[in-house]
Amino acid sequence: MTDTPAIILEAKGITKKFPGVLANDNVNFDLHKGEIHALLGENGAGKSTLMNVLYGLYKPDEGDVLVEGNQMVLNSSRDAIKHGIGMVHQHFMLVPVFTVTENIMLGAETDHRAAPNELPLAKLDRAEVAQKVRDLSHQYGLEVDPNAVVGDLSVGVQQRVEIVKALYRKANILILDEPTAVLTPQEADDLFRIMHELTDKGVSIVFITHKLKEVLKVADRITVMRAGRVVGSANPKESNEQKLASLMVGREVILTVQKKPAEPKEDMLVVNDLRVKDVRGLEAVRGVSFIVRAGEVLGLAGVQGNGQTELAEALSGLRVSESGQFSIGGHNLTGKPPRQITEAGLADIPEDRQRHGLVLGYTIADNLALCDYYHMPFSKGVVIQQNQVDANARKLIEDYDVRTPSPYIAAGKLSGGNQQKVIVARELSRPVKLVLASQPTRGLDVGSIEYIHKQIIAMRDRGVAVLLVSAELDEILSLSDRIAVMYRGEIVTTVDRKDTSREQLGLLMAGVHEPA
Amino acid sequence: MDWKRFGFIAIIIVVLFGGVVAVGQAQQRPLLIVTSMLATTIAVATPLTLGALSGVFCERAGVVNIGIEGMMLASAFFGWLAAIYMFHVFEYPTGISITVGALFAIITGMLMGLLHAVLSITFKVDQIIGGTVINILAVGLTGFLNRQMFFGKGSVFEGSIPNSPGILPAIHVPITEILSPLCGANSPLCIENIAAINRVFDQKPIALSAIILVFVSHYVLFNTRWGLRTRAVGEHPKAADTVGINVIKMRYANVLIGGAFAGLAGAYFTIESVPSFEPLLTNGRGFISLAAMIFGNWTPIGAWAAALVFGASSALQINMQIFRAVIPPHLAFLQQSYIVGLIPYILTMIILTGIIGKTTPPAADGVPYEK
Amino acid sequence: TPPATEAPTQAPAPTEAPTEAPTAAPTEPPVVEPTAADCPKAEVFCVGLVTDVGKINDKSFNQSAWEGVLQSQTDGVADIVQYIETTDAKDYAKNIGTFGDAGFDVIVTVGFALGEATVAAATTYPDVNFIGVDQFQAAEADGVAGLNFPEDQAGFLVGALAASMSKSHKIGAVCGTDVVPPVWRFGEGYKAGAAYADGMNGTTTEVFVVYHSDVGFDKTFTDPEWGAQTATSMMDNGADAIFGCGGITGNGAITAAAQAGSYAIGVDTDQYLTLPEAAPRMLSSAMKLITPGVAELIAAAKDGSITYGNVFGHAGYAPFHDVAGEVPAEVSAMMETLNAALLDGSVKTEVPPVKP
Amino acid sequence: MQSEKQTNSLSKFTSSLKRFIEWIDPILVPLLAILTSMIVGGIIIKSVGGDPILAYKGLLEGSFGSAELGPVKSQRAMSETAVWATPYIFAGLAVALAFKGGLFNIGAEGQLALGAVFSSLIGYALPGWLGVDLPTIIHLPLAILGGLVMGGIWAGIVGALKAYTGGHEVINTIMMNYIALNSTSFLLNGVMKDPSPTNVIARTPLIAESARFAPMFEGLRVHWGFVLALFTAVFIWWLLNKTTLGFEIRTVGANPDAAHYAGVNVKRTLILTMFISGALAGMAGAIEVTGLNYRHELGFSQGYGFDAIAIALLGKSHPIGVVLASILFAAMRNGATRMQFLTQMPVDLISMIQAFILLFVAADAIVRFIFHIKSTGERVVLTRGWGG
Ligand SMILES: Nc1ncnc2c1ncn2[C@@H]1O[C@H](COP(=O)(O)OP(=O)(O)OP(=O)(O)O)[C@@H](O)[C@H]1O
Ligand SMILES: Nc1ncnc2c1ncn2[C@@H]1O[C@H](COP(=O)(O)OP(=O)(O)OP(=O)(O)O)[C@@H](O)[C@H]1O
Ligand SMILES: [Mg+2]
Ligand SMILES: [Mg+2]
Repeated sequence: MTDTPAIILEAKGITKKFPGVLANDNVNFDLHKGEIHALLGENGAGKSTLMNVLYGLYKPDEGDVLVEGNQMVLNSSRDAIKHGIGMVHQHFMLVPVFTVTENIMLGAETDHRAAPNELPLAKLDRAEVAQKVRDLSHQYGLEVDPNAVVGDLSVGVQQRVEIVKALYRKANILILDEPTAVLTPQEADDLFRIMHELTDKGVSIVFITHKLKEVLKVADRITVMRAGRVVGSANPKESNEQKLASLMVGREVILTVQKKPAEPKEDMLVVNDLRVKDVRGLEAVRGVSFIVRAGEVLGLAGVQGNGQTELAEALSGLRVSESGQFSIGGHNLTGKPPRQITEAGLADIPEDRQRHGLVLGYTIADNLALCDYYHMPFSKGVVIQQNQVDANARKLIEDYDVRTPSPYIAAGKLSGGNQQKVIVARELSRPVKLVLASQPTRGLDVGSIEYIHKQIIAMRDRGVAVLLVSAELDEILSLSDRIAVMYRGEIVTTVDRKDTSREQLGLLMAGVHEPA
Repeated sequence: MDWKRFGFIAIIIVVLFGGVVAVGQAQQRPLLIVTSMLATTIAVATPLTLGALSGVFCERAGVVNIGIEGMMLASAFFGWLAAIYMFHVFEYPTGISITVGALFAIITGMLMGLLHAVLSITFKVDQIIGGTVINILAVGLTGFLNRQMFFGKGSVFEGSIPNSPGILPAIHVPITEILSPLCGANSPLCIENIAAINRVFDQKPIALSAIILVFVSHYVLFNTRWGLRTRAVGEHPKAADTVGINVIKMRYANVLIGGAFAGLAGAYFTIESVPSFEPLLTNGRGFISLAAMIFGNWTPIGAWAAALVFGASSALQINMQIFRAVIPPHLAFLQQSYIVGLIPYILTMIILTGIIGKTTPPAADGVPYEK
Repeated sequence: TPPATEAPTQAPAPTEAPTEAPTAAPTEPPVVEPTAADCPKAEVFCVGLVTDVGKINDKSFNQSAWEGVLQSQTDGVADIVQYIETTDAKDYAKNIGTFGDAGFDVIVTVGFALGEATVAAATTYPDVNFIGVDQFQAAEADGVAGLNFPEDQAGFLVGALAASMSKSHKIGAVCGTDVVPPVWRFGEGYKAGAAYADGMNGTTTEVFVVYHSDVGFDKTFTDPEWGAQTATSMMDNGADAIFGCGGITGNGAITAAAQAGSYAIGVDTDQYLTLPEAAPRMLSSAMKLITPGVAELIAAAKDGSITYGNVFGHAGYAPFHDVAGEVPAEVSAMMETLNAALLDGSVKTEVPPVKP
Repeated sequence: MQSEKQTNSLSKFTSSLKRFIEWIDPILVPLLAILTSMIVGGIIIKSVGGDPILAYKGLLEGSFGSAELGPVKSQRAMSETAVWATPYIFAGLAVALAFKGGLFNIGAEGQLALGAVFSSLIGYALPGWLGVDLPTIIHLPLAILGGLVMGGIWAGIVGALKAYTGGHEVINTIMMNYIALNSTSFLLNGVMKDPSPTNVIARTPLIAESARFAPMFEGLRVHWGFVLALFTAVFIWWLLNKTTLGFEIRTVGANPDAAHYAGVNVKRTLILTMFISGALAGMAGAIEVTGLNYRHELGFSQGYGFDAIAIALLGKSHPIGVVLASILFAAMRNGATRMQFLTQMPVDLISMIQAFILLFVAADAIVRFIFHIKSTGERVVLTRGWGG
């Protein structure tokens, strides 16, 4: 193309260091007026960092940011907002106990002040802001109830609130950091519609995602980052998934997992009409029944917040179920404490690795003994046998190729992927009957993902039952032998991997299919 | 608002008062007992209320403050010291000296608040440790200076503690003047009753301002831009940051405000209640304030209600001893101030068990903010 | 002011120290002032004071005792005077020992709590004279003079006074903890005195006595805020004369009473002088003449006339000062006779030395 | 070649130096904090016209003696320091252990008082109840056990409240303090008051000879309780670092969720941690009774519980650190008398210096800044707010 479209936002030579990490390394990036510019890159590539720089949250160590050609200093997001930049963060930036209105007005409040310079103690004008919110949501088809408390809203709606929040601040540049990560395909499509409405109204959008299909679908331009650098750009019309993937990782990636057909044996995990309440006391799992057989992988698909988390916590004993029961290898373990369930043969790769899986302050060695410290060989009687703990650590670090200088550094100092490897090593090295893997590869780069997927399949082939809980459709599809879809706390259907497709699952996850 | 909690508190206060009336009526007219107890309750609750408000502002902004005790103690001392200097050294009239004393108390509170802020916000010291440092420092500092200022070499007072210029006078609310005409000439009892009721409202300036401040604070926290931002910073600082609110500044500001409240509480002891300073004179009331804050679920009005419970139960203690003579034998144990003295502490623990609604602190309370 | 109040000071004291005592010291060649280091020397007379857990500026018995020591210095009796403040009960022995080792001639220990430690020290340091303020000697110990005061009499006097002056016929006393015998004697004496006055005046007076026993032991004497609240509450219940007996806690009550225009009654010393904020309404004080008592005993120790065992100091009541005008002649007359009667024993308070 | 060797040996040297720094860092910062505080204290003394050198000389002599004081007084000085250190070590360990378990025990004060009360009760009353004279081997351990159990239960209640209702231990221990102190006054003025006719004080009777520690040396007050304290410190270190229970306590302290996931019974561990903590505090009281005072009296052991917090922080919650910190605080408290005697400096000065020490230890960033030591990154975190 010969005509140079108006560049509305530009980053020149941005470099940003964090202790031990070069998050952005002389990055150049620009955004044209009214376009959707996709930013691709594996985890830790530096995408969010770059966006946080553009949004004034991080000060770059080097480089400049230009808005409509003129250079400017962004000391805080306040400045960015002033220049019409809005951002929807990867992790939502909403105060759960506030109402939608309060969240939207926060930092840009309107109150009954006579003059703007007087003390900010006048009463907030909630009504007026609420009205503005209604207008905006009509204008862009973003339905939100201004008076709802954010904590009670679904992630999809929360995301709308975030967008309205940006529009309320008259943003004409919108940064969306992994907005689709938590959405059903349908919700995602809805989002894409909104994005186009916005671009039609002259808003320019930076769109960050890991999902190559989406990129090819909505983006006008694509830029790819790796290890803090921009490694290339692509035109969606001329590119395809394979190309983008290789560009992202820097080598040929096998996007599919090789595995031979499963040889299922006896029923290992039997769940019968299980009901579980969530933190807020609402019933999150509503009478779920299913079976996982030895030697097969059952994939539990579903959008976050449909009860998978609670179900997994119930099965690992972290959460007590209201009613129903479940058994592993024939032992009824309903309502039993975690230790008893572990001893019955459960290997639990928890969803939240830093909250449940690890004690970040402990050494890798201690973390590797976290679940077995109390019996032989790690302790005789009440006395811990440190040498045994250390020996075990050295072996597992070797076997599971955990990248660490020594077994004695704190787990918190490891990168996400290596932290996950520590957990996988600990759990899979035990004699187990059932592996419960919740979001096992979340936040990991492709290398780590490949490795962990291999481990899971290996367990399956050794005749262990595997229950894989994941929000990543691709992960479910590539690992599972059978797939159960969870929606609103119930299992909508259980299908054989062979008899289903991405699209069908997407619909099921979205709840289309159930008698209205 | 949390009616269950307030109902519970109301019941407790009624019971405490009822108990004393039941015992004391043999010796005193119930109305007089009640008004007297009310007056005591309000007065005793004053420093607790202000202390609790101090906690509310700090913790709503996400900074745990167990240093209230130390802040109060230091403020009580320096306020008193300033008053004495103004009066004796610079020879200002009483009124000015006292007022300056009160101001100094508040400033001292803010300085202690500043210290807490620097420790816990800037240096990210564990906030409980920061508070402990403040408490210990205050004891040492006041004890040392209390001696040095008067008995030290070259002290302007040559080894004697001069008299403080005095204390704030009670403000008379002219209820009697207004209402007594309604009684008609021939009913002295009626006038006496009105006077008794009037007595409840004749409080001293800090006591009255404490009550006003409770409602002002409540309004500010829940209905103004300042309050919205303060609470945002205490609930989800990163979210506040992303909309351009300076988390650090907000926290500093609120901890300073908290310090000012603690300072006013300190002023109550030496500028309003009694015109003398004693080492450790706060006697752990700072910690009770903390309990009141939690008891009141981090809301100013709730904290005030809680403080009133503590006030009421010490009113009970005092009156039970006053009416000792007429306590019926089967209630003799009530004379044991040791036993009566336990009531507020046990109540607090009951509240903390969450039987009367769970208390929920701000989500980011006690968590230093890392970008 | 009524002559009665002279009684304390003109009372027979342990024989006066000879005025030439100071100069009696052998011709001193050293031009330098003697320091604590010189105490072992015979010609340097050193007096040390050990406080109870508390400070020498407590406006109460520690301070009064220390002023007695200072007075002995100004009288030229003592060359060196020093104090050690106790911060913890376990240091009693050590603090006393510090003076003993330094060769001090007289060691004043203040408060009943130091009683046992003092007696013990007397055996360790046989040639030191010990003065135990408020230390009742159950058995006479060699080297220890326990300086005690009839607090019940002091309380009795002001109790009678308060009862006679009260218009509402309701009076109050706000005291420290009754765990401490002198405090208890003040309180009970106050009641007895009021009853006695009722007998004389044919009135019936309600007496509220409240002890502050519901806090940590160290707090009971140092809680002015509580004292003020209690006094206020008593006045709300009609009391128009408040006796504050118990260190700082009492001071709180006294000030509150005076602020409210009721009669305030002090304790230990003439608090008209130590609590000016209460002075305008200060009716009187139940006095324990600690300062002269200590000074006299020190002098006696120097000239060897000191007697061991229990030495009784004097109780009295302070002048009416500013409110003298309000005190009817017959009342002040009654007080004088009553004071005399207590001194010669013709009237007894009937208050046992310790709480039964 | 040559230069290579040099650089090489140089780098070896620097690296070993770095390792050394890292190794002593945990001790280094507190030491510098103490130094800094002493300097600040000296400045204050000077500013009020005192003589810092003489004051610190007094402090040192008073706590550890000196040649010019002579052997007898020096021994007595050291003995008294040990006497002071004994309850500090126990109480300090109590707070430190709770810290390790993620709990803040402000209640050592009350647990200590009740421990003393019940230890003396067993000390004076038990033989009477049983109608037999007990031998020391039985009576003394029982007396200590009494205090231990009582303190443990008192704190255990708070632990249980936290485990089952989430009621925050800071407030609850404070409340339990008041309750404990009131109850103590109540008992010592009532049923437990020493009935002997000459007694006027709220105190228990003397405990039986058979319930007393023997003094370690004739004529000195230091008793075997001090040695017991040292052993206890070692035991607690072993418990925390070498046993499964210790692992559980630390894990719950570091990350309760992970502990739960790892199969640790979190509730039980919370309660147990508080119990052990309270038991240690109770022992502090019991040892004061059986080793030093032979009775409990109102006004004994004021404020140890609060000093213990400072001590635990100063000792970085490490048992050995606690011992060192206790001896430091003991020395300061004990030496204060002589400092006062020599300079007439008010004792409050000590509290102030101690406050500064704590300040600089807590905000080690300040000290690191002053002395240009780079941070090791780890930061003590005791509380995640009031969440409980
Ligand atoms: N505040 C921080 N402090 C230290 N390191 C950080 C910080 N934020 C990010 N990093 C590191 O910088 C690198 C880039 O992080 P960034 O979040 O930008 O990656 P990303 O491309 O957004 O990855 P993801 O797809 O997971 O969001 C990563 O190694 C990350 O761990
Ligand atoms: N918020 C943060 N604060 C401090 N350091 C961080 C933060 N996030 C990440 N890091 C550090 O940055 C480095 C990279 O972290 P990150 O989790 O992004 O690794 P990664 O790029 O995702 O690689 P992996 O595939 O192993 O997850 C690690 O050393 C990690 O400790
Ligand atoms: Mg990552
Ligand atoms: Mg990101």
